[in-house]
Amino acid sequence: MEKYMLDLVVKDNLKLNDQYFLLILSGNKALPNMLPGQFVEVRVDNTPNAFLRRPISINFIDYQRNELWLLIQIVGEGTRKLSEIKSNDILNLLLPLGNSFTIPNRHNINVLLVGGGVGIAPLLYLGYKLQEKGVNCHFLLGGRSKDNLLQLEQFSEYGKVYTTTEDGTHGEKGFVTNHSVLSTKFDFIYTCGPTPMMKAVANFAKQNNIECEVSLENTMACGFGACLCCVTDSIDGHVCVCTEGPVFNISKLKW
Amino acid sequence: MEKYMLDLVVKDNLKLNDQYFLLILSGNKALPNMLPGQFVEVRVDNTPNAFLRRPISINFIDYQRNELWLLIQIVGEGTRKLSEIKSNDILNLLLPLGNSFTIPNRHNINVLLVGGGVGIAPLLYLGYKLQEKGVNCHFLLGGRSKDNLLQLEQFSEYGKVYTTTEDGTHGEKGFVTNHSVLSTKFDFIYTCGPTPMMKAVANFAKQNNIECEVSLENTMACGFGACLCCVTDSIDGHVCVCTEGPVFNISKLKW
Amino acid sequence: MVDLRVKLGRMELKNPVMTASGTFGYGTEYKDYVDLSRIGGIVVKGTTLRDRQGNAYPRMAETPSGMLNAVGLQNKGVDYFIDSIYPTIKNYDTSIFVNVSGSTIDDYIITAEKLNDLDKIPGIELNISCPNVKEGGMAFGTSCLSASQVVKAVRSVYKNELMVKLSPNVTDISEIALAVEAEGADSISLINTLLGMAINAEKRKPLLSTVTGGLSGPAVKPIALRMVWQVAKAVKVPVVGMGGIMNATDAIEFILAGASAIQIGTANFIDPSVSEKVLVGIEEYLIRHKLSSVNELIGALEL
Amino acid sequence: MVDLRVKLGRMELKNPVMTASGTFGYGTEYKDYVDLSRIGGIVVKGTTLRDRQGNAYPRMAETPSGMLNAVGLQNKGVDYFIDSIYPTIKNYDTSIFVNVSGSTIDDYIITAEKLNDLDKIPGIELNISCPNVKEGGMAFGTSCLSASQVVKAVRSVYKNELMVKLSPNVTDISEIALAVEAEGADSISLINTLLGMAINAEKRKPLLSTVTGGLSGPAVKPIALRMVWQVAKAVKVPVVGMGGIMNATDAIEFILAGASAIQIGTANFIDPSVSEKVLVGIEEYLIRHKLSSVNELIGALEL
Ligand SMILES: Cc1cc2nc3c(=O)[nH]c(=O)nc-3n(C[C@H](O)[C@H](O)[C@H](O)COP(=O)(O)OP(=O)(O)OC[C@H]3O[C@@H](n4cnc5c(N)ncnc54)[C@H](O)[C@@H]3O)c2cc1C
Ligand SMILES: Cc1cc2nc3c(=O)[nH]c(=O)nc-3n(C[C@H](O)[C@H](O)[C@H](O)COP(=O)(O)OP(=O)(O)OC[C@H]3O[C@@H](n4cnc5c(N)ncnc54)[C@H](O)[C@@H]3O)c2cc1C
Ligand SMILES: Cc1cc2nc3c(=O)[nH]c(=O)nc-3n(C[C@H](O)[C@H](O)[C@H](O)COP(=O)(O)O)c2cc1C
Ligand SMILES: Cc1cc2nc3c(=O)[nH]c(=O)nc-3n(C[C@H](O)[C@H](O)[C@H](O)COP(=O)(O)O)c2cc1C
Ligand code: FES
Ligand code: FES
Repeated sequence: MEKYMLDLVVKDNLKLNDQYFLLILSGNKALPNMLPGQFVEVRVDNTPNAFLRRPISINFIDYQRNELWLLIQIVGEGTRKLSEIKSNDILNLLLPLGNSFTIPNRHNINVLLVGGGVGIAPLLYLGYKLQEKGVNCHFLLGGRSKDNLLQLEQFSEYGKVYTTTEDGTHGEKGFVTNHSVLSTKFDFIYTCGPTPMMKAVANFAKQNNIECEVSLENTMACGFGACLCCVTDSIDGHVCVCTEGPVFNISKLKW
Repeated sequence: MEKYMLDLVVKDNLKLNDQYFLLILSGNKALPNMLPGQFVEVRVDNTPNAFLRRPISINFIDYQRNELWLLIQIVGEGTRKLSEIKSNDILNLLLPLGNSFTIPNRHNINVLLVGGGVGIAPLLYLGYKLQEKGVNCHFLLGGRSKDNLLQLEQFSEYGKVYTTTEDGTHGEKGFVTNHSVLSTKFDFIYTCGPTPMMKAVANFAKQNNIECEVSLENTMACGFGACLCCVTDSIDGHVCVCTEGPVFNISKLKW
Repeated sequence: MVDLRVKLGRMELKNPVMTASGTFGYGTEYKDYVDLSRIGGIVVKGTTLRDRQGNAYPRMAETPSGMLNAVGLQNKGVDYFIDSIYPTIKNYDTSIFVNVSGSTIDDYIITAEKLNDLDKIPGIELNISCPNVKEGGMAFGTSCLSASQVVKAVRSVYKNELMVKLSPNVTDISEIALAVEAEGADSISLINTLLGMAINAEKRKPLLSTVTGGLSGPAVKPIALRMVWQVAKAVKVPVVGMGGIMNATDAIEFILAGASAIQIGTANFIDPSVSEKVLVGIEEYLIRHKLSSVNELIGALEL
Repeated sequence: MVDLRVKLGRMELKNPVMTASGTFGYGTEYKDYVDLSRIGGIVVKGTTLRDRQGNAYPRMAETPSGMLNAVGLQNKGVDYFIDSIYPTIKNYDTSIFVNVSGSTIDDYIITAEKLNDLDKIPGIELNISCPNVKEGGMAFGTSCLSASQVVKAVRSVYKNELMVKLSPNVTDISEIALAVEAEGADSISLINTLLGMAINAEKRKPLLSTVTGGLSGPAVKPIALRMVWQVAKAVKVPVVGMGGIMNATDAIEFILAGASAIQIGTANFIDPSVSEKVLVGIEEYLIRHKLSSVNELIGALEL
């Protein structure tokens, strides 16, 4: 897929809560085609503390409104700066980067999408694409407390939503891997979130012989295969998460 | 004089023209006492390209409104960032720094204040203080063209204003040192501006045996005597412009 | 029109803007962002005799105005390069250099020899300065004796442009430069990365799997510029300068300090089209300063 | 309450936060901004046997996340220090070190000897690493032999805390550290500035009158941290770390890497009260991490 460096316009910066915000970006021209699971590299301006770009998943694309959504959690200087961005500001992005989630070519199957914290970001657009294909989506979204559960309404447009919180403030109390929905039979599992969660999900998938894709978030310097900084150890040796991933079938990883 | 590090509030940022702007700052508490010729060191935030503070002259202090004015020319990243600052933003300053112009203790004398470009900045507050003392001020302000002549109205409140421009768009055409007002007899000359201009004025003063003070703008790392980076060669050897200056009697300099 | 061509030892570059090894992949990674035919030269990824997996993740840490990397020369080996990569890149309309690294002198010799006959590879850049490998690498570049030995050995087998890339982690870089010049280097490039380290204070752990890594980016520019100036004064062969170049002004500073060409590394990650912008900026500078050739700028610093 | 005291060779500091030579004047310059009695130690300006005018203006250039200086040890000489400055600062409630520099070994000896009997000067910091003087300075600190010689000579006359400040402009800093330790240094401080250069491309002129100068600030932090880590592993005497410390997190990184105390230099110019803030931040960190003494952090990096 052709990659672009684009200046996009910030249409809106929606503060979801203290930690999370949603950037709605648009451009003069039609946005290029992007796949679920792909990501962008955002240049963070106006700060001495974010030298490199920041990789952010594609949360959603609305081709009709020509909108690209980025769902971001504030964890450090770069994301904090991005949280201060205003409507009509310009953001420079490299996109679309990385591979993508596999869209099964059978429909009417049951798939599970497990997201933890801001790891839910790529699952929204994925859910949209899966539903479009006639796949039944079950979203299992977990967080420390209800403040970490985001976009529940949007998710519910594309399938059934289940939640867990560690403090019991929303859905079942505990971790995603203990949720009762896991007794359902699934044909495919997608997951993105903290590594321990993804490993637990991958383990569950292996034990139950379900195909499973995870999306990794290794730290990156370039995002397009030039620096070799973002590697993960796979059965084929070190591979770049930014080009061979971020999405990996768990059968490829040494987990 | 006691020095402070203060967070001041931007009351206004007045764009004078493409190159110059005036920052009006204020604080919760009464501004400390500051003298004409002193300067502040401004921290420039939100840019990777201004690591050190920027020294800026005290342009004016309005104790009644509790306002500090900074007149700034955009010449690089730091001043450009400052030009983008908005009302209610906070600016961190060290102040007041440096020595000050000498206020003669005779009144009714004629003094000449020669400013070039943004070098006029410290002369406004000086003019105010001189007039307060009953001294007759003559402001001779020069610039490349009329866009470089600033605050003429304010200056005219404290004395007579003469101008020169290199392109003849305002006042006499040419350099300040050729202006007809120089045939007047002056008791004291103050000058601030580009070094060649100040040297020419100093020369004129020497030849006519007029006491003369110049304000230097050496590059500075600290602004308060700690780094020894800002030295000028004086008859006493290397002295710091930020503490022994910025104002020097020309008899002290090796000009 | 200004003349941008520069001489580099046995060869000529169409312009002085090159991209640095390990930061530009094989060029291919950048083809959507930049017109590769505009670039004066591309130095491809560090290549070794045998396949290397490189160091464990994490390999990267951001630092003030820079970054640390500890990639450790991950590559599939010189044979794979020749068989599978070279055919796909050899028709790029730019000068392609292979950055050669080794753990032993024999590694260097054999690797260089294998590259001798690739038509579209006008030269190699001998990397005696990689700080991220346990054996060889930087060790060769930090003493005159070992630097001489490896350059001499490679020179005896390699017939095209031999550019030698120096390590900045030394007391006296001119001394090393003179040593490699004496053994027949056609040109000298510098600087490779400076050995650095980063720590996560909250976790009390190093940020790199290897603890230390190589520092690059604008943070190192003042050091790089000083070293290029020192080396250019010391040697007669052309010098290729790099370290923290982000824009045309930076590039011109290196040329003024004595570099015949420059390489852009880390900046490519932030702006993958930066090399073309630097080239345009150099052209504009030459026009603004009424110079007809970039050669008039080389070493033109006024002291 | 957390215990902030640290041992430094023959002495103890009330806390590990010191200010670096040449950046903190004689302390007096900062007294409106910071409570000097809170600071663990102040290293005053580089002091030489005789009055020095330093280098010509310009002596400073801003660089990405850092600055170059070429002050060149401007000071009025050790006698002036003893007669006119010492009396005004000796009652500051902090440990005051004099940074001693010289062009010859005799200079160092005589200067150190003169400082021997100042009650309120518990130690000197031997500067064998100044990059901004033509004679002596850094030259002493870039070879084991000359470093040993000067330390040995000074040790033979100076009886209080002898801290030796190393230059980062060397191939192997542990080697130099071991050499000065062997000659009786009580502690080792590092890093002094890295030799760098800056150019005004439009004017084609160096930005410093001396062409090259010393680089400091956050840009050098990764290099400084690496060197502190290397030296702390190599020697038994306490290490004082510095280079680019801007806040408590930076300071803690140096302590984790093995520094018993840290010095803050360039950061003082941007925030003259930074040393107190760093101290508060270290205290908060210790409390948050449930540590009772800063000594538990020294060298506590987990590999
Ligand atoms: C492919 C990919 C997609 C991503 N998608 C999203 C997304 O959609 N929304 C979102 O909010 N974030 C996403 N991230 C993570 C995001 O890139 C980081 O949170 C961001 O770069 C942090 O920048 P910062 O300057 O705010 O924090 P920094 O100041 O750089 O770091 C703050 C803290 O976060 C840690 N940290 C930084 N980056 C990472 C990382 N990649 N993995 C683990 N820890 C890290 C640091 O170690 C540090 O402790 C994604 C990352 C990748 C690689
Ligand atoms: C005591 C003092 C008082 C000052 N008062 C004012 C004032 O009231 N208003 C005002 O607009 N400016 C004043 N200046 C100058 C001002 O400090 C500089 O213009 C400013 O620091 C430039 O910052 P920058 O980041 O915009 O430019 P940079 O990017 O740092 O530099 C841009 C260009 O300007 C040159 N430059 C930068 N600083 C100086 C300097 N001090 N002298 C000569 N050339 C310089 C650089 O060499 C470079 O070519 C004063 C300086 C001093 C020392
Ligand atoms: C991620 C990364 C990988 C690198 N790999 C190599 C390499 O394989 N061989 C080499 O000689 N230099 C390598 N370098 C060093 C660069 O080529 C260059 O010398 C250095 O980064 C300084 O330039 P810069 O500041 O413009 O990046 C690498 C640098 C980076 C950042
Ligand atoms: C303006 C300036 C002057 C300095 N003068 C001296 C000096 O006289 N003696 C000395 O040992 N180090 C001197 N240094 C080096 C500092 O003490 C310190 O080692 C270095 O700046 C690194 O720390 P930093 O990055 O926190 O500034 C000077 C540094 C600066 C910036
Ligand atoms: S981030 Fe550079 S190769 Fe993946
Ligand atoms: S600017 Fe630091 S002493 Fe004057």
